[in-house]
Amino acid sequence: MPPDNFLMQASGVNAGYGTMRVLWGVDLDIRPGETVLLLGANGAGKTTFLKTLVGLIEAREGAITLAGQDVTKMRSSDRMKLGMTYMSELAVFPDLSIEENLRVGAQALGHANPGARAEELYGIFPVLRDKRRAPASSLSGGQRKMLGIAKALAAEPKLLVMDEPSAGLSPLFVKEVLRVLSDLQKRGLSLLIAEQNIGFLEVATRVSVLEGGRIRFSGTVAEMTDNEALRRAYFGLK
Amino acid sequence: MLVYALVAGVLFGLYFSLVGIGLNLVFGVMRIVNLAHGDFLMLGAFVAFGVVTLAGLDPLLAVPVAFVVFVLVGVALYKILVPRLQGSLNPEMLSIILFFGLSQVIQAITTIFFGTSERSIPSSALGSIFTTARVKLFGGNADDTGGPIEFFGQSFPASWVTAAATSLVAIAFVYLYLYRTRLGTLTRAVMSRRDEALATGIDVDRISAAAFGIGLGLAAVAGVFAPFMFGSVTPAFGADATVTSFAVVVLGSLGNPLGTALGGVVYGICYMLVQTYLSSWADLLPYVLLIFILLLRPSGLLGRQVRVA
Amino acid sequence: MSLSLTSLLHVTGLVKRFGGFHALDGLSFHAAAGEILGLVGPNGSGKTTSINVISGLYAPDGGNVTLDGVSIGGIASHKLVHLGVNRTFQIPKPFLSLTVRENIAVALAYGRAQVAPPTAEALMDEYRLTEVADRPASELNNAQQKMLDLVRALATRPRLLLLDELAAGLNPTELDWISARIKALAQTGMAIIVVEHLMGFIEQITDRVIVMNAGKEIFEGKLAVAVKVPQVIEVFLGGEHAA
Amino acid sequence: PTEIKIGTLYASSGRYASISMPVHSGLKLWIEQKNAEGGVYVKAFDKKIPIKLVAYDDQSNTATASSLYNQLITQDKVDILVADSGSVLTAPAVAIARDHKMFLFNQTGTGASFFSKDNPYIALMADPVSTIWPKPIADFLIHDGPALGIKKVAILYSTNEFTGTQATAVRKFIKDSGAPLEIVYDQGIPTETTNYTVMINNIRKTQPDAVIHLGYAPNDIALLRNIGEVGVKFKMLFSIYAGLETELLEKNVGAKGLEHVFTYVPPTDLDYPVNFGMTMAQYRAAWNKTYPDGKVEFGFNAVAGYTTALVIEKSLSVATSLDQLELHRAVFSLSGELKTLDGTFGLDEMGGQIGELTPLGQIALKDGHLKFVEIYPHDANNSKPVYPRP
Amino acid sequence: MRHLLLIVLPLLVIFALLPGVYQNHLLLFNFVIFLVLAQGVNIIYGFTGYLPFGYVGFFGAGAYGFAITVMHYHASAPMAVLVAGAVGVALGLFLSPLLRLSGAYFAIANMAAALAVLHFVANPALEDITRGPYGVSLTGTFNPTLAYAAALIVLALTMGIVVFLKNSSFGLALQAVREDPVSASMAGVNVVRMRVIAWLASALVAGLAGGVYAWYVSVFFPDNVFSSDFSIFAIVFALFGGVATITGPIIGVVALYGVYNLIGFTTPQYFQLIYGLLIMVLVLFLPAGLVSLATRRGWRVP
Ligand SMILES: Nc1ncnc2c1ncn2[C@@H]1O[C@H](COP(=O)(O)OP(=O)(O)OP(=O)(O)O)[C@@H](O)[C@H]1O
Ligand SMILES: Nc1ncnc2c1ncn2[C@@H]1O[C@H](COP(=O)(O)OP(=O)(O)OP(=O)(O)O)[C@@H](O)[C@H]1O
Ligand SMILES: [Mg+2]
Ligand SMILES: [Mg+2]
Repeated sequence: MPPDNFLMQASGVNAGYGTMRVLWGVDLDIRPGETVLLLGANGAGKTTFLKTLVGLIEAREGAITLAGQDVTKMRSSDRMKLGMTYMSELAVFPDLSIEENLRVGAQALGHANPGARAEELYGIFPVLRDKRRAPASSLSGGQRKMLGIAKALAAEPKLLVMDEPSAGLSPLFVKEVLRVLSDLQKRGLSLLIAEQNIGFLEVATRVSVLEGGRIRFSGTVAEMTDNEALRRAYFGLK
Repeated sequence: MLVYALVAGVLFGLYFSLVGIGLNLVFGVMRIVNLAHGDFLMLGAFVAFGVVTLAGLDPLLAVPVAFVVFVLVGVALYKILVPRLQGSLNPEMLSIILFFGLSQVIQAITTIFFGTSERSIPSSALGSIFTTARVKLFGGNADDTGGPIEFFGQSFPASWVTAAATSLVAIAFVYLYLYRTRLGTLTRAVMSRRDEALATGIDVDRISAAAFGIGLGLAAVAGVFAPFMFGSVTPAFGADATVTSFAVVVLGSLGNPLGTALGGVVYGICYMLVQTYLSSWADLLPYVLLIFILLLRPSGLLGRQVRVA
Repeated sequence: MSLSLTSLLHVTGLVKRFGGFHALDGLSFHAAAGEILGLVGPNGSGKTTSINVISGLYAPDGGNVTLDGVSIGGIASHKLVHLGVNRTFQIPKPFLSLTVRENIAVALAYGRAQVAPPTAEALMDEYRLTEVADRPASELNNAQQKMLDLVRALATRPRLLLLDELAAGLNPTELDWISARIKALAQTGMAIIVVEHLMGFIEQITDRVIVMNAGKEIFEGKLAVAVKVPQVIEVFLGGEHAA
Repeated sequence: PTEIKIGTLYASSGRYASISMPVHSGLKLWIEQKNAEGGVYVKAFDKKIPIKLVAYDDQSNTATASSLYNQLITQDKVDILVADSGSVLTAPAVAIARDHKMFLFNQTGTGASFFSKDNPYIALMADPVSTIWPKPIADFLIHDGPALGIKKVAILYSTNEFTGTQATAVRKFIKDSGAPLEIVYDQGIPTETTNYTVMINNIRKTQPDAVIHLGYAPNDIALLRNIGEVGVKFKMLFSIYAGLETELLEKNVGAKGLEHVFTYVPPTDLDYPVNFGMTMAQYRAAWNKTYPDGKVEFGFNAVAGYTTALVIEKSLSVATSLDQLELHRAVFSLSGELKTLDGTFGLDEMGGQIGELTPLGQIALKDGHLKFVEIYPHDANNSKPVYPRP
Repeated sequence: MRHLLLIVLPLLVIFALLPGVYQNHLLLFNFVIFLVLAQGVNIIYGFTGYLPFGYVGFFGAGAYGFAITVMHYHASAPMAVLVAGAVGVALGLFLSPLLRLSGAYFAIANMAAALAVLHFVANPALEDITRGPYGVSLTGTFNPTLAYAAALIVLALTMGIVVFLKNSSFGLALQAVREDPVSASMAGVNVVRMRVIAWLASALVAGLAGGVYAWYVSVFFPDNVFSSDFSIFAIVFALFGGVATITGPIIGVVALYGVYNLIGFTTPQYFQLIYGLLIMVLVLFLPAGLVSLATRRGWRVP
């Protein structure tokens, strides 16, 4: 398979904090249009992996390519210019208004028309429209999450990397988010999502499981549900 | 007396806004405690001396020169100093020490080259390009420059008016920059949360370097007027200017250029009122006032409350 | 409304405004000792705000909060802690530069627990923090910080414990584990209010739920009943939800 | 000994640098000159001995100054201790010098609190003590004022020890004289003030016939500039530094701004007959040769530093030993005898300087050059004041 | 206890013995004063996060407290030093509303407060009480040896406070308040009271230091004892060494003030330039302070 067929490929990634090593040779790839769900217990290193991928943490070993380019040594802002956005756990700029958050999300990667983009996003998350002038710090936890998702979408990425998008969202909104994501999927968006909410299996094309900083499993949703042990551990099906 | 003090306070205060506006970018936006701010002001004044004594030109021409030069200086300094700062646990606090050192260095170098005595520029020099232009275009007397300007039947130094006008332009410039340009919005994002800005894909270093550069550039612009506003300038001038700038910026609330404008005017008016009615306490009351306002509005005049949990 | 004799906390007609916006708009409910009460509702319905008011971070703009029949509205947080009220935060707020052990030590020293609290070792052991005991809290991941937040609260031996989305971000195995812990706490006679969006989790541990919308309660009772109430489905669960 | 050690401090930076550097430069000039001649004559050893200057930079920081003074005394073991200029930086030396029984050559620290009857270890070299300095101004107003039509006087001063004391003195002289003078305005303002526009307006409202401003050089610069800028003309305006640091003020205010301003006539202009050291003209020439870059202005402070040096030189030539009390005796023996380019050196019993009363003068502008016209006390070469200012 | 024995005692013994071998006692005295001030900054900034840009306000107030007691009440010097401490505390109490401010707002308001106190004390209207701008002269109480001893006692007290903070749950609670006041209150900590106590403790030591300083120098002007250099130096030393530790500020003072004096004595011509450059270089290459040299290796610094 020619390498440029991979939208993103990470191989043998090692990373950590200070003297502590968290990731031990992680391999993962995402092809265009794919949605990869990254599962793993707390502390398995999901967040660390995502951050390494987008360039917020330096990979100590291994290589990361994006759209055929080696980005291992590239700064995060340059990586993202290649068409990737990241929804972090913090997700918002607390001192900026909702609208400004969305504009920043769009402008960071040079979107041509941030104003119009914000309008489109309000269509998806009407709650945000009501509070467009309020500072993001005044939002409730779930509202922040919505803003975070909207902000990450604002730049119209080709690959969207999300860290626990559903945590703190009410069931209604989880459904709404899933609907939005599958819509975007149809339009060719690739996704890498670290999640605990198995509802996201609905949109996933592949699943990877991290355990203690190593990939324990990687395969299709069906392959995963066939695996008794994994199912028990990660889906909570009794 | 009241009217005079009020108008003088507004003019003088607007100048203080100019003094503070650059600091607002560096401190309010970037969270760098630039203890050398006043020293950049002082250097701006020396740029003006240079323009006048070496080139014999109107010090107003020093405004663009000082701005451009110090934007570049700022960007270079940023590249040298700040990335290392950010490697520390608490960059904001460490910047205090770093910029204290820088302030010492600037003062020392200026003293070595220019000596310690007071320097200034004749008031008539400021705005002489306009006079020259007027004489060229409409004829008239070239001598009648630098005279006072009348407001409400009272006369004020022409340099104050020029400085206040420049200040308004600078404030508008910063406001438009922060709120109407792409770079500005991103700057505010960086100031709101640096790590999230990185996660959003913003080129944090470039944005910050620009803000830092503009901050120093504006400090230097304010410095161009310092010889007119303070009579004279020495290399030691910076320390007091830094103190006042911090007061003005904090009074108006961090990060907000309109706040700095307001902070400057409030400071200026109070200063002039006290000078008029309680002159020997003139240096005490602005500080008391600053404390009072902050206690009433703990995040500055235009600051806003934050959610705690 | 039904005043059960054993109920510890009473909230009546609580109002909290931010500017012109009513985050709480006449909220009323009660919670009894040993009970686990679920507090659910759409995002922004005022759950965190009500916890903030009950735990003394905000003074109410109207209405009443009583603990054991004594009004506690507007009392400073640390005093409420001494009266036996504690909470966790939706976005955990540990003392970042202190170690985990030191984090707990502060609460043990200042919580003035009426009943002797468990030791720091026991708490860390129970909530899986022993491994990171001597690391600064800034090095913990989100879930660990949440556990530390919980341990901080437990070190003061509260009678009323308010949990704000403690389980968000846990995987199913971990959910089972934490729900067992919460149930055990309730067994000791602690009144626990759980704010959560995971219906399965709520179903598993609560006796009763309050469903909030726009600062008011719109339902009180069993979750199994709530999921059939049209209004609840419309604002909160959406579509064809089954608990 | 192979050398005489003179220890002193200067402030190359900070608030007091601009008054400290000219004084220090004056002292240094003298040392270079003497060493070129093989040293100064020291009576105690009856020979010429070269001078070694030990000078530290206190950076206008008083804690630093205090340990540096101590360093000079305890580690460098200087023979002669010279204070930094100005009262604030002299203050830390007073108690230390006394404690170590070192005689303090106080150059320009006029603080009244430095001098007491029981402290023989200090004497003021150059500036007259502030309590008597402004006598000529007051006398002029009292004696000549009424005839000129001066009835209302405004006093504006900076609230520091130096100018505050002078203001008190002027006020007292006027009140005690019973002359028909009314003080219509009397305000102290902080020394840091550099903006006088509002004060000028307020003073103008009181319609004074004479305005006495007592402040430091930066205060004078700001005031005089502001007066020009708002286009106010006071009938009579007095300022200290128009005379004391004329070069500096001319650079900053312009000749036009100084025209008709009343001031102390500086020694630089008086050409006092000297019985020791260079004359003013010689000193000025030497200064311009040594400091050609013009970074430090020639003026009153430059003279003060050199005056200190002359007192030291003369004292060494009469003192029978380098014992500090003997130095005290030697310095006091010069009182009334020594005549330098700064006028007669005279000490009161506590060590305060009372030698020469600086006359009151007025600045005139002739062909673009500033000239001093002596006004008071009345002498042979006196001229009439230009009053009111045209 | 261990800390008292291993750090505080040796420090005091060294400074008690040094005057015997080194004659520039004022330099040693200044070291002690800066040790006290840097540790005072440590108490309030290191443990509560409030940066006292106007710390000299307490120092100057203490100095004037000393002077006024001596001038007007003819009290003995040790008595007057106690009054100086009390004046520091009183001013601290008066300024305690400032603790409602946070971050830069507090720092600037504190600085403004110090300037306000300076201009108040120096006002000619108060000449009868403070001698206004004319300065005080207290030759009657002058006694360098005793003043130095008093400074050592103040240092001992200050170090005692820091050691207590470092080893007690009180100190831990203060740090908790610094990290997150909201969580701290949910740990049962009375945030306001804790802050005020720390604030007053640091005001006390600065007031005492001011009193002792006034005793030693005995002739001074408002500008001498209210010089902002005291605040800036104390903060720079404390931060440079590393706050919230016992040893950090000590190392900071000994290293930076030591180098400062060394440059001052040896190369006065380029004093300011060299010192400024040195500070910049140190910060750039040791961005986490001197103690980071140890903590980076995983050592715990007391
Ligand atoms: N800033 C940090 N400094 C040091 N260690 C850290 C830091 N952040 C995380 N860790 C540690 O790295 C390990 C992996 O954390 P990570 O956040 O990647 O886990 P995760 O899989 O995302 O967990 P969660 O499901 O809780 O989000 C954990 O043991 C955590 O304690
Ligand atoms: N300090 C504040 N200032 C302004 N508005 C606020 C503030 N705190 C809360 N709000 C608003 O009050 C409403 C309720 O917020 P709250 O945090 O209580 O919601 P919540 O029910 O906890 O939601 P979530 O499930 O998303 O956490 C929200 O609309 C929020 O924007
Ligand atoms: Mg994570
Ligand atoms: Mg919430």
